[in-house]
Amino acid sequence: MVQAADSVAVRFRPVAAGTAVFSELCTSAFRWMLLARLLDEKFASLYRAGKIHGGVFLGRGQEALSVATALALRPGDVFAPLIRDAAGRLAFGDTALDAARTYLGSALGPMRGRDGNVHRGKPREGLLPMISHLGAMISVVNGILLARRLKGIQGTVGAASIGEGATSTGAFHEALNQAAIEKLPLVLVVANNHYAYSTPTSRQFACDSLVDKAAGYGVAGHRVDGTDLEACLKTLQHAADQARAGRGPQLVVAKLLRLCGHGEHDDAGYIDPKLKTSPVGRDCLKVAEEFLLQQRWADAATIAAWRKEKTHEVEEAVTAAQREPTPDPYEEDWTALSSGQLREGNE
Amino acid sequence: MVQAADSVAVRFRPVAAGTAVFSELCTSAFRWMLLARLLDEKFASLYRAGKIHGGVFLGRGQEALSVATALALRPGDVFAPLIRDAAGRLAFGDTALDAARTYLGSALGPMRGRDGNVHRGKPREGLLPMISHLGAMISVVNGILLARRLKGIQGTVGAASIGEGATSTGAFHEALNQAAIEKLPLVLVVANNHYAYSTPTSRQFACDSLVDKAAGYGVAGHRVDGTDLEACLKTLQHAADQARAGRGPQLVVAKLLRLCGHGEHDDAGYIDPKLKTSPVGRDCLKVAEEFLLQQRWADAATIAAWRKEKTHEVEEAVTAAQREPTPDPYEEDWTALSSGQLREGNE
Amino acid sequence: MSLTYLEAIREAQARALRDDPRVIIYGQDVGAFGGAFKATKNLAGEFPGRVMDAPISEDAIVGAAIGAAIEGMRPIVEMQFADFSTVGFNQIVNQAATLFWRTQVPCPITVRLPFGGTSGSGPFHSQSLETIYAHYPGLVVMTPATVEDAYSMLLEAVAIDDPVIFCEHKYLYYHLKADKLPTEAVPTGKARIARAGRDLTIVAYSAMVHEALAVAEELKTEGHEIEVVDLRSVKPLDTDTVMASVARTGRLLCVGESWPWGGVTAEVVARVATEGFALLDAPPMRLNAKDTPVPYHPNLWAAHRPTARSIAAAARKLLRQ
Amino acid sequence: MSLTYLEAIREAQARALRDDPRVIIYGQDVGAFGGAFKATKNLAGEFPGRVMDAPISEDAIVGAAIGAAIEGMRPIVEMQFADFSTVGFNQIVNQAATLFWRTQVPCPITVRLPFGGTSGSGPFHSQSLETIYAHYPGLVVMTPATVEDAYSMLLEAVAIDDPVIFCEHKYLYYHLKADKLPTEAVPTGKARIARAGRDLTIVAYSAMVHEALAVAEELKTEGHEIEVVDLRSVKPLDTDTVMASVARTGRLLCVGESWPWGGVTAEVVARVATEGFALLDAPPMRLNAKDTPVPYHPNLWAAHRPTARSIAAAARKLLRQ
Ligand SMILES: Cc1ncc(C[n+]2csc(CCOP(=O)(O)OP(=O)(O)O)c2C)c(N)n1
Ligand SMILES: Cc1ncc(C[n+]2csc(CCOP(=O)(O)OP(=O)(O)O)c2C)c(N)n1
Ligand SMILES: [Mg+2]
Ligand SMILES: [Mg+2]
Repeated sequence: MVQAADSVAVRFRPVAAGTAVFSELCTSAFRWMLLARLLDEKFASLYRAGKIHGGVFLGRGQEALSVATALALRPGDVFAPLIRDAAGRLAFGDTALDAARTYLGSALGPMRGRDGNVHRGKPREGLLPMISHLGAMISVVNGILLARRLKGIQGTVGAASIGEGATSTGAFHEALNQAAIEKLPLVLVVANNHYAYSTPTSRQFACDSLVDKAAGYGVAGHRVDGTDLEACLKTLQHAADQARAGRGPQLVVAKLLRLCGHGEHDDAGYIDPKLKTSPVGRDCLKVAEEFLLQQRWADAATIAAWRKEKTHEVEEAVTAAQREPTPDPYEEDWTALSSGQLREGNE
Repeated sequence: MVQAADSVAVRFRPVAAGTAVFSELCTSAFRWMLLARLLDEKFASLYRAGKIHGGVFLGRGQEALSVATALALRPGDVFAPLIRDAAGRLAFGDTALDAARTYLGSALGPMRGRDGNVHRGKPREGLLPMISHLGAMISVVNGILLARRLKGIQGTVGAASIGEGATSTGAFHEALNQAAIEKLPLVLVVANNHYAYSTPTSRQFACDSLVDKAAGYGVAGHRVDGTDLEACLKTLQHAADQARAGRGPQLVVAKLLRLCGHGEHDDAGYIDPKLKTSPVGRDCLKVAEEFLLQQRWADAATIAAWRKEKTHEVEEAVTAAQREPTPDPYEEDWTALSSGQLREGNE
Repeated sequence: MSLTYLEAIREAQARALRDDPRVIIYGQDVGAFGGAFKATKNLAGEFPGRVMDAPISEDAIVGAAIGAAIEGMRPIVEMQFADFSTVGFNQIVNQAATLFWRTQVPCPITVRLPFGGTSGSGPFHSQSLETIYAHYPGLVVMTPATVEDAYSMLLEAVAIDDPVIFCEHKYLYYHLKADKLPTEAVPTGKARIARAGRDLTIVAYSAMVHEALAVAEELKTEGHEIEVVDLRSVKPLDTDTVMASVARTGRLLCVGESWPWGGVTAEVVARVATEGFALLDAPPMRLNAKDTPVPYHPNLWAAHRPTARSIAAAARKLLRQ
Repeated sequence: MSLTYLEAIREAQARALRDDPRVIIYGQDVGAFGGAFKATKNLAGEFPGRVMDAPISEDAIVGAAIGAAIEGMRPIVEMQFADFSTVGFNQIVNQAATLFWRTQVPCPITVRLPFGGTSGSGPFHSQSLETIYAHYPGLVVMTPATVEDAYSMLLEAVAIDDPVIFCEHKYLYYHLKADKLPTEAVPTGKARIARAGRDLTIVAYSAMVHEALAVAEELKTEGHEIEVVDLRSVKPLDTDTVMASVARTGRLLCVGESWPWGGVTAEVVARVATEGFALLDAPPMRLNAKDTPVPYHPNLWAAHRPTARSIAAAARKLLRQ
């Protein structure tokens, strides 16, 4: 067993524990979804108003799956979100303020104006900052899990999100295979939203279901209706439990639809209207709301109050971020190296 | 349908047709195997004598699978062999002379001393010259098959060889998925010889059998005993027929053992002795010889005569190659570009 | 009629598809959608079966293009952003670039790289990668700076028997316009005097040509005649034209948008210093982006890459020497 | 006791594993087998669980190393040959190299690249890739030329908080020997005067240092005092030491084994030309490999890369100017 000199893996904010009563988990999940949706909508409106530099990428329609992934995790776990993971990020411990700071380029945000939109993260706190190259984060999660094992830390789970399009990358394949060989507690969540940008699944893969891939890697496979919060919470919880119990990587494949463009510049005119009216086209937030009402875990007034509260939270975050300083090129430390003595002045 | 200006795909030497009587196919296959084995042994002895620059990589123990792959192909088909494919290359139309020229660096060989050992090929004749990066040849085969389809050429099959270790590459994954999406007539032959250099399969993959991967790509899977020529011929013929009939990519997984080092510099001390004495450790050449004898398709005298004939062929090829000029740096055209007008003199 | 740099790229592809049945296009979202930047708009409809959507598999995309080229086709690959070509890198530099040298069979593929910085795009959608491709033998690396060159050089890229890395600058996509498409062009491998002058040579390529031209205009008011050389392709690099210009002006400033270590500016300055030392009346100068990833925020981005302002400052300094 | 360059690399890893529990090694065949070149011989046995065989997955190998580094480890990755790092390229240049800049969390990984030409190895087992890595911000690129540096710089590479590309030359593996391991070393980023002289500076790195030293020895008999600067690391590049040497000699010849376009020689010559123009008594010169893949045949290989012979010819020419 290896003892690392500095132990770094302390989660910065606890999420709802996996042991919570299911009703509480559901309502908590719903509230994160609501916050994510409202935050996304705010970014979209800022984008339309020309207030955001660069693109805006939303998780509309994917909040249930995303939040379920994060809520299956515990303090100390690791999460590598992707572009549609507004809800999961928040539930994992990211803040609306840091989201707003990153989109608005605040010098006080975690990326300090260096990186934008969905590329934020705090690696030391288990929240990995995605690079854009699809598939590239999964092996990084593997490395953290491997290191934990070497350090004798037990019970960590690492989750990584990916779209169905990214299953075509070599990086996805190498990483899932690596996790399988090492029997790592990786939960790899594939959101099959039927499109990769404009590309339909028929141009992306030829297997019946992406879950058919699991056997080829020797990992467990799970499928879930990504529009159904209840199903997502249960499936992800189960997958995380299995991983935590030492049963190796878990491949979770969810079916759903992105209810927005690839980015806010895209009207998504290519989406098959039939899909929109089919069950995968349901809005998971509405489905979750109806479920809560039906279960009587919340009434309409409560939900309205939550909405108001979250709207307020979003407004506050954005207002605060907008008041913050933007980065100053003259103050900027123009180096990519951490070792001061190795910096060159060359331009 | 696209008409390409220059049609290039003419095979340079016909192989035994798929329709031959099976006994003829078997004896023909055996003779290629014998030639390959003797040629390999000659290279090994030249290597030990210090007559070869660089490494020597043999196909010992893998001749049955390799030759079966090539013999399932027809004139006009495409073959991307790898390092263990001495037998398949020869059966496909490569010559012992070109093999010797490449190993010995003759200026008259297909690689003109620029590339060596197993890296030879003649792309215009359907024999692809491997680059070393594992997995990289498969998508090139796909591209040829795609182009054939665009040109309206029907009935082409493309075969690519790969070791079990190379199934861990992103290139393998992307290419097999691409072939599946395009439903290309690709026969992808995985020689699971239980080691990638020194690395055992337990450090390479975690699925039960590599054939389990087929479903995850939506392609047909076949398994075969790679030490059994009869089984190899039948399985590969079947796979090629299926591909040719438009049933998409065929993944063939063979079990066998490499009966030599990774290269001739390697004593393969890491190979589990139990594997050597197990059925996968059988020498396919001996198995094939016994099969021929038992079927009475050849008698011992005939086989001895073949051996003599092939030994002679090998000696002639090597002697000829050794007499040929080596490349002359002063005559060498030091450019990597084909467009004369774009060459720079810069050094 | 007025055409943007982006539209010229679309038109060149339309013409290549029309004129040559061997041409195909392969890349993510290039089909019915017309590409992330609409560089292949309507082409899938106009040329059925020849403009194909690819999976997110850059390695296999390039590999398949190479195979198709071996089979006599003329594939154009669109990378969604130049930055993503790093996952198709191996096939480009080790398979495409070595094929002719190894086998005498040419590999006429064109890899289109939408590259370069735009405000707000950040470290993974802004990279300038001409340097890493130009370093490898066997590749032609084009960096058109004008609408006309975007059009005619892309046609040349498709016609050339060697693999071409076609670096098309995203900043120029909408910023540049021309009245009509050219009917003839300077051959590939030849640089262009974008503006004649006698006091100082600024060597640039792609988007930086326009910054350099703005500087020339500005410094004219200060009484200086700046010559601007547009390299057009960085490999081959037209040393002759650069040298002839430096022979006229005696002063060299080379500007590139990529990172400072070992890029085009190093190569140009090194060539002039080694082969044209006596032509120089003052030390040559170079200006590159800063040695960090490309920042997202406009404030930082504007300071990261060379601009007319920083180029003018360098030019003034050099003119004083 | 006598140690080869290769053994020094093995010893440095053994010591790093011994001294620092955070160090792990990951790569193909590095475990029980001890690596393709035996650079990790016996280490898996001596440090159970910390020297791990990897699948043939260069992308995931580097990715996992980055993850382990985030978690506080100090991973050493062995690429079986530098040439294969092109399939792990993206993780190196876009994930490892950007991590600190983006997040302030350092990424202390060491990627060992057995690189450079040896006779008979051919285009895919001979490449010199320092240029493509040095071009990217966020990486340190080491190129040790001696047994002592192979040892001490590898230890430094592991200790440094930034990702290090450790280019270890396969030709030097067995050709170089030293009596003992060093107990101290010049800091990273500092070049070394490998031989003092006053007539001409040859700047080189890695295997080319020894060709340059042979030339210095040879030209001594002709009455010339050649100074040889060993860069040690090409990024950071110690311009100060180079400049000081050129100030002494007035003449610069820079030699590299990689391809001619935009490599170390371009960067060194460009820096000297721009910052030390007045120091030069003659035009600087550069010598690189030829602009083709590395040929397999010894006849061609010997003509492809610079050798003492071609360097001596260049040096004589320069001394006459
Ligand atoms: C390696 C790589 N190639 C291309 C891209 C450009 N790109 C960004 S998102 C995207 C589509 C992703 O589709 P999918 O994985 O299904 O995720 P979704 O957007 O549907 O959530 C593409 C092609 C990229 N980011 N990385
Ligand atoms: C991408 C890549 N990484 C590493 C290597 C080095 N290498 C050459 S052969 C080999 C082992 C191959 O094993 P396998 O695929 O099982 O084929 P086998 O040698 O057993 O026939 C390795 C690791 C390589 N050629 N390409
Ligand atoms: Mg998708
Ligand atoms: Mg194997």
